[in-house]
Amino acid sequence: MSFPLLTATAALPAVGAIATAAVPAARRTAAKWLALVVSLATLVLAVVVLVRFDPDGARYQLTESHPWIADFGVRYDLGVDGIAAVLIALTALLIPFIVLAGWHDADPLETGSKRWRPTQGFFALILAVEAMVIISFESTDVFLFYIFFEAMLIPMYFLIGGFGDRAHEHGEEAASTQRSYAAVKFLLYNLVGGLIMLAAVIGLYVVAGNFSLTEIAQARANGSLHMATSTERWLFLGFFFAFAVKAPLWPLHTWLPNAMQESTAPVAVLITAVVDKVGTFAMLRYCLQLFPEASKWATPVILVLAVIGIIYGALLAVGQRDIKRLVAYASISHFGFIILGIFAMTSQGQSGATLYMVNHGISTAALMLVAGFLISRRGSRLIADYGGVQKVAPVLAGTFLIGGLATLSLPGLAPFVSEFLVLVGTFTRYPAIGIVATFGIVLAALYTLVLYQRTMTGPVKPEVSAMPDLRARELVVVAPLIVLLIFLGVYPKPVTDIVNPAVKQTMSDVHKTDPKPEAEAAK
Amino acid sequence: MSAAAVHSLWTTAADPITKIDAPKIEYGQLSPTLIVVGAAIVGVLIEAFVPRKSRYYAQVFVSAVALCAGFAAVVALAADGYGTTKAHIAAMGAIAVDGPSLFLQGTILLAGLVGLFTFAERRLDPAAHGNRVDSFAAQAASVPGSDSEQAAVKAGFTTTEVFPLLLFAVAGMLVFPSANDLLTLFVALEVFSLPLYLMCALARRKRLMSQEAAVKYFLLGAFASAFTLFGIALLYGYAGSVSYATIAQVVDGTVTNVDPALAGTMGNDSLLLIGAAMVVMGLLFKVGAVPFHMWTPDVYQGAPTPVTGFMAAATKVAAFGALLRLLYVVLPGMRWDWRPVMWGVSIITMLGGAIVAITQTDIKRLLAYSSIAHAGFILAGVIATSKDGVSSVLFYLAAYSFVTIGAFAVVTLVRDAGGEATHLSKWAGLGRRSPLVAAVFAVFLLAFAGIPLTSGFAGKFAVFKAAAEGGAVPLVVIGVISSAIAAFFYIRVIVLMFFSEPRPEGPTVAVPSPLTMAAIGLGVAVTLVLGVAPQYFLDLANQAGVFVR
Amino acid sequence: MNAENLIALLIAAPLLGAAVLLLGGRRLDGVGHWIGTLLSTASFVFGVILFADLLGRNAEHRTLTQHLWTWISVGSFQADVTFRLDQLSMTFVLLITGVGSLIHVYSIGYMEHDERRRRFFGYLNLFLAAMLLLVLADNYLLLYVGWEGVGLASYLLIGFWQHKPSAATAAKKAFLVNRVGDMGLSIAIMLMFTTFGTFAFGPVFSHVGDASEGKLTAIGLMLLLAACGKSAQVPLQSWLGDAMEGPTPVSALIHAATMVTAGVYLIVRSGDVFNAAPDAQLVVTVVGAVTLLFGAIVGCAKDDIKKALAGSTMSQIGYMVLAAGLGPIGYVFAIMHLVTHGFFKAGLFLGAGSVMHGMNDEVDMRKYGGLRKYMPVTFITFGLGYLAIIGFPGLSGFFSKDKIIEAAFAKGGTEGWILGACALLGAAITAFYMTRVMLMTFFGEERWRNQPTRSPQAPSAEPAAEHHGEHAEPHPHESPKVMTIPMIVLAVGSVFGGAFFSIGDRFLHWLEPVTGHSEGDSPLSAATVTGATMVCLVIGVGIAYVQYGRRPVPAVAPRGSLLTRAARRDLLQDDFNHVVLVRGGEHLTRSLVYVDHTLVDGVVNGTAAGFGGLSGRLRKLQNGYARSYAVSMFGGAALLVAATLLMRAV
Amino acid sequence: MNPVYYLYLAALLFTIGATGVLIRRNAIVVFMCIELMLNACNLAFVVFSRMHGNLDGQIIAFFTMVVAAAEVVVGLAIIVSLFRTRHSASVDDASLMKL
Repeated sequence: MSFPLLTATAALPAVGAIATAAVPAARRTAAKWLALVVSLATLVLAVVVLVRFDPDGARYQLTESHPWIADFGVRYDLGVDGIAAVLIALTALLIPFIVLAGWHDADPLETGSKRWRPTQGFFALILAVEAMVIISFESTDVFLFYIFFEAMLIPMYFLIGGFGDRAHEHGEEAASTQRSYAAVKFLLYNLVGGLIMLAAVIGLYVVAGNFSLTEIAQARANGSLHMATSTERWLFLGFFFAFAVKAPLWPLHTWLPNAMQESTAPVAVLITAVVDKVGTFAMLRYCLQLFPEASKWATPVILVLAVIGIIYGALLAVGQRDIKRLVAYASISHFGFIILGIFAMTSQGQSGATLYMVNHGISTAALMLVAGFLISRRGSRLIADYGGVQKVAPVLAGTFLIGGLATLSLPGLAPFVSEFLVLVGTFTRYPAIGIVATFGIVLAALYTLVLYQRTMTGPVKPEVSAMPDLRARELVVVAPLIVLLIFLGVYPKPVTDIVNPAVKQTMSDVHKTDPKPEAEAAK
Repeated sequence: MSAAAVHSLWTTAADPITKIDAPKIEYGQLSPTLIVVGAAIVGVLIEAFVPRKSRYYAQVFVSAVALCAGFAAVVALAADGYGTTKAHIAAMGAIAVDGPSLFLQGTILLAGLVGLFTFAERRLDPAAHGNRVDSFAAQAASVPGSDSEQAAVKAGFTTTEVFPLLLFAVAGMLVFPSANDLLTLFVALEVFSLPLYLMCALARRKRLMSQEAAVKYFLLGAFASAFTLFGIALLYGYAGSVSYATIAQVVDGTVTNVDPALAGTMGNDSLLLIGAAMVVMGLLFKVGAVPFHMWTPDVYQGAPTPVTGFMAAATKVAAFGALLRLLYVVLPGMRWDWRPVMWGVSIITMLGGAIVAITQTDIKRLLAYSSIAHAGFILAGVIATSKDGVSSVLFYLAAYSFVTIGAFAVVTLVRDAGGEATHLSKWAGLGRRSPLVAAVFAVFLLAFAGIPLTSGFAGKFAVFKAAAEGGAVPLVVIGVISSAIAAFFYIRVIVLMFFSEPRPEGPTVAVPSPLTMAAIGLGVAVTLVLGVAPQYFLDLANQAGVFVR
Repeated sequence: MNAENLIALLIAAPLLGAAVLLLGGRRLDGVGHWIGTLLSTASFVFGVILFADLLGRNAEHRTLTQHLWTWISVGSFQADVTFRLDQLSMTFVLLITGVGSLIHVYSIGYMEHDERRRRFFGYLNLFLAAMLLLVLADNYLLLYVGWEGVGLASYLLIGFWQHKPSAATAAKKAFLVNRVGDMGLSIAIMLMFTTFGTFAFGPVFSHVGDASEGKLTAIGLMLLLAACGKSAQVPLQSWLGDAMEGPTPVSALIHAATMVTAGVYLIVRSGDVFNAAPDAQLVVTVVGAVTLLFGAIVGCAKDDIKKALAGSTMSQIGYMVLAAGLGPIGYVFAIMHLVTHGFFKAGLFLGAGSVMHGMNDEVDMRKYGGLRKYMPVTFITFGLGYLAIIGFPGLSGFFSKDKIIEAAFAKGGTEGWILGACALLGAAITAFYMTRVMLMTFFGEERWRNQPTRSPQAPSAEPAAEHHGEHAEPHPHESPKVMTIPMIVLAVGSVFGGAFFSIGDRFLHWLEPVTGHSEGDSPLSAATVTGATMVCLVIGVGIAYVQYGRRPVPAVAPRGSLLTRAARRDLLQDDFNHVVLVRGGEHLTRSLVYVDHTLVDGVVNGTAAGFGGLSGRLRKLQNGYARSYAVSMFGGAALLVAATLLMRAV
Repeated sequence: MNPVYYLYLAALLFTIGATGVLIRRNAIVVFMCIELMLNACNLAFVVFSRMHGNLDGQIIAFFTMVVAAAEVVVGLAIIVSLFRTRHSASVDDASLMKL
């Protein structure tokens, strides 16, 4: 058999995580470099996957299949379609930046704090998360997916609770309590989602007798596997709930602001740009493929929730006093768009949604990481503590602005393409919802520019007057992201070409076709 | 009863001795039990004749050998096919040698062995007057805080009797799940209960609580067994026999040669129903199912932690084994009567255990409630009444027992001036102080919580899967919800250990001897192996999933 | 080489400039402004070359397209990066690059003392690139990119002096209001996609026939919304006044000559759609008419010279929109007025800038007066621009505006009369407020004497401020050549442009192939209209002279009539926005934050707390008494038995 | 005479024993009540044995007595040690552990 590329892609960071954790305490820097190297190597593998993937080829490629727990009908089945390949690439792409951005986040406090912050652990956990995320993108076995979907909560939980943001207005003690609150909330919220999904997973087994995504999907397609309507709906709800929590979809979002606010910027990026994508990805792959009818049945409600999420998230972002919370709510709004695109059931919507996952990952990373640099300089997350930064640190301000413009999806930057595709895709089938969602772009401008104005413009606050501009390391983190934003903004074809066939497949799974334009229909 | 019949009784008794044919006992097939019992008796003799200094070593050696030999015997029997093809009823119908009993006996023996390691640990408590001491009272008879106790401690007495007691308990547990008539069941129950009552009272520290635990456990246990016995009586009255096979036949109505008396009682279902309910109640008591669970937290807390660990693991295994056999072999005929009842019990057990655990402040009590919740999960598997149900329960029990012993073993390590520091507040920041121990304990907690890649998840999944296939989907949903609730307090402990500031006067983590290390290490290993690659053990459980009738 | 391939260079040049200047860093500070100017001029040169090329062809072959690459392609959704250069876009290219280059030159002088001049030129180049993309795009989505690009540039330039909160706020406001318009544009594009399956100019216009009128009207109205946002038409006009916070060259280029006219371009470009949707057209004309009056009235009341001019801009664009709304009758004249307006309004703004330059950045006209002696060049160029805008016979404004008024009447029917009347009235008011500006600035006594002039909103970093001491009495002086020359050029344009275009209907014939043209049947003869216009003009100037020429202008604004006060506050339209949108929005968000915390999150935490409480109550059962445990066991046993029996019973 | 009456008696004894467990404080008495319950069971066994005409029940009764004896040994040991530490045999005093 050929070289197990997918396994390697997932295993490399896993091994790297163990290795990093094993680095002796004294050799802190070595651990950092090791983590960085591993993440870069993973990126290389991911790129290889992307290259080896043939858009016109079979639906799932680079497949691997081994028996695992025969008793549960569980196999170790891997394989990527276009969507998965792209998202794996995204994950592998972001991790090096996250590592680099978090370079000093886990350093021990030189002051006499009793806090125990093992650098090794920090980077090992990041790599562990990467490994789990990647394998959950790769797996084509529902159970295998579920296992890592759940397991990735644990390292995330320690990342949030163990390495919180050092900037806190109420001092160390309050910080640690709030942090553990956020971590617990994150874990329990997602665990509840996951456990409810577990019930559905078991139910699926009872109905289908195995966990192979491909087999079940086929059987569903050719009708050999019949599900009672009610059964299908219940199972769908079980799956969807978990994904909706992870994504997160309004009103299941409240864990996200806490988590992002309390964790360090790189971890926040890890949450929203990488881990949460698993949720939306899973909606697209599992909900639609396994339960097409139920998905269609639930579509109206989901669309409404998504639109509420878009507007609601944006409005709350406007009302935030904390930079990271603001970004969190902005993300909630964006996830609304993604889910909207997925369930619009049009090729534009779904391709747009996939593209959106990628772009949102990059843009949020850019914005959040720069915000992190800003926060680390001033030691406060409160917007009110800043002002006039533009004057003292123009480069920082500039990158921040670009990140912001990407967030408000300015044409010419990557997010615009995806957002517009989603809107069009929605509009062609649900005009009213499409129009309401369009209000999101105005609100996005509002919260972004308000944030920029309050922090960067105006008279220079004395506290920020001595603020240094971006350092080399930080520039290395931000610049590539910005370049990528612009590139994908003017030339998204590489991504769309890979994604489109997969989306076409999904569309056929749900037996949907794009609505015809009126003019043609008229003829 | 006619005079003739009475006369016949006399005459049979008056027959010449030669006419009695000796009972046929398959010693080989009973060897696991016999080995352990024998060893236990040897232990008693050691107490009597071996000088005090070397008793400890002799006892530990004998017990270890016995348990290992017993396990070897079990493996041999299984390899010989007694678990599957050659499964049959031994000892004149008293003992069933079949898959489930062998699997459970193996589990119990291993649990006993690991438990033995923790019993034999002598490095945790600071040496008293130069004598290394274990976690058992110097002299159980001496009043706590009295001069005689001081004297006993000074003299370096240790209660080495625990080892024979442990063996007796194990022996009883070995018989319990394989008992094939109600009398054997009852005797086995008492045989393993009485040593446990005693061992509960033998704590070195906190002796008042220890004694209280013993009293509660004893009184309630005896109370429960009285119910069991009455139930047995009623079943006997119903079927005219205490042998599972016969009762099953009577229940199914497939009994041959019905004499008039039997015909009379057979008609009377209330005898059957009440009797069955009472016997089951006795078993549920041992399992620790709501509402028969209330002894659990107190006893778990008061008993010496090694005993708690052993008890929590092995008792559950044995009791569930017996319950399975009773329900699957004796009472399948009245499935439609007991299943709904068991549903109810399972539900309130899962929810009750999980909910009450949320607000616990003592780690041992917390684990006690968690064990109650787990009993509920296992019951869900029992209810499935299918081969999968059996094997899933077997697997769950195996997975669970190792996690439990391991967890309690870790609890023994965290100590302060007053012995083990079991109050949760003292565990704050443990992860900062000694990351390894905290990490290990976290693994156990995650396994309890049923996080994927731990044995807990595999077990839970197996059980719920069986239940769902058995049509108990609502049960699965409730189980899922209660595991979500349960997750909350496991997480709480993890938060406490890793994310909260350590107390300045916090406890220290004692460095144990290889014994405890082995116990913990084994626990972790099994937890992860069963979590990542459970297939082999699932197969094992599958093969063992058939009862002999 | 082939002319098509030049098109991309039009955009590439300024884009390159922007990239170099913004990424170049401080080391380019010395030469930045030259690079910027050079590249914009280069673009202008390319434009001229292409123009010559077009002239070389005959009318119907004057449409060049250049396909670069496929931008987005998902299913039937196809967006290409394709440029389309025809007469219409050519006109704009020349206007944009031409005026743009002049203003670059001007800015060299104007921004001389700003340490961030390099950045300023970078932004200007960015703007040029975006604006060119806007007018050269071959499909609406690409146009949208340029559309928002100019919005971004204008955001950056309005807020160029970011340390001034007022500037930052104004910039934000401009972007937001524009976003509202953009919403219209994107919805319009979606509508086109659902209707025609495409949004490229060619296919859409050729399939207009297949679509229902309702759809077309919807599209039209959405496009109009977009136009309102960009071109500061009622009801989205509020940002333009504040936009004057930006440096004056910006006001001249973006907020007078080019960007704000993009809306007109959009409407004219989409002429085919509007032609098929009369209702939409009617709305367009109404918006235009309302805005031209609105702007004019506002312009009358402002004492801030730039704000006054801003009002005038608004009103002039109102004319254009009105014309564009008239359909084929008006398209050409809309564009023609757009071009001439580009000249004279840019000239006026530069003049105003020059005045401020000489007056310590004083913007309050009441603190001007009698400046003609001190800055003759400015006076003359400004004067010519003034004559042009009020439509003094022979100057460019005269031709373009007159045509629009005629066309308005030519619409026919009652609305024809009403629109025409509005246009005439507008002409009169224009004459009034422009005369007012003129008189207050260059005539009358020198009100700036012996009083320190620091207008509150004058920024500390306005270039002039650094070398004039603070709070010094200003000593007006003429601006350097680098500033005056562009003014002169523009003045020339505003004098002769109109005549050049109109004589022999050059402009008409040039544009007709793209926009189409039809002579409406006007109820009045051209001469009558012209006469009427002249009368209005005289009246307007007369009143202004009586008010501001004859009697001295008070240095502090009198309370004024109710209308005046309203007009000073943009006819309360801003206050409305503030109360309804800003305040309302704040309340909404604040309450939502509360809801999110108490309700949505409250449910979650509440559940947790609920279980906690339940647990606390349940554990009370565990009271430590063995006997009560026994009770529960006994009860349990009883239940068990009862249940079992019950199961059998049922 | 109908053996069923003896069953009723057995049940009655059992219930009395159980009630005693529930209401008496003194550990010894509680324990005696349990013994009473066991003996009730014995009675039941014997009665059933007679009804069915086989000896199993009677033999079980002997087993039960042995078990009961063993229980007495263990139980008294525990109770006595409790009494010696607390100088009271009241079950309710032994309630250190609760909640």
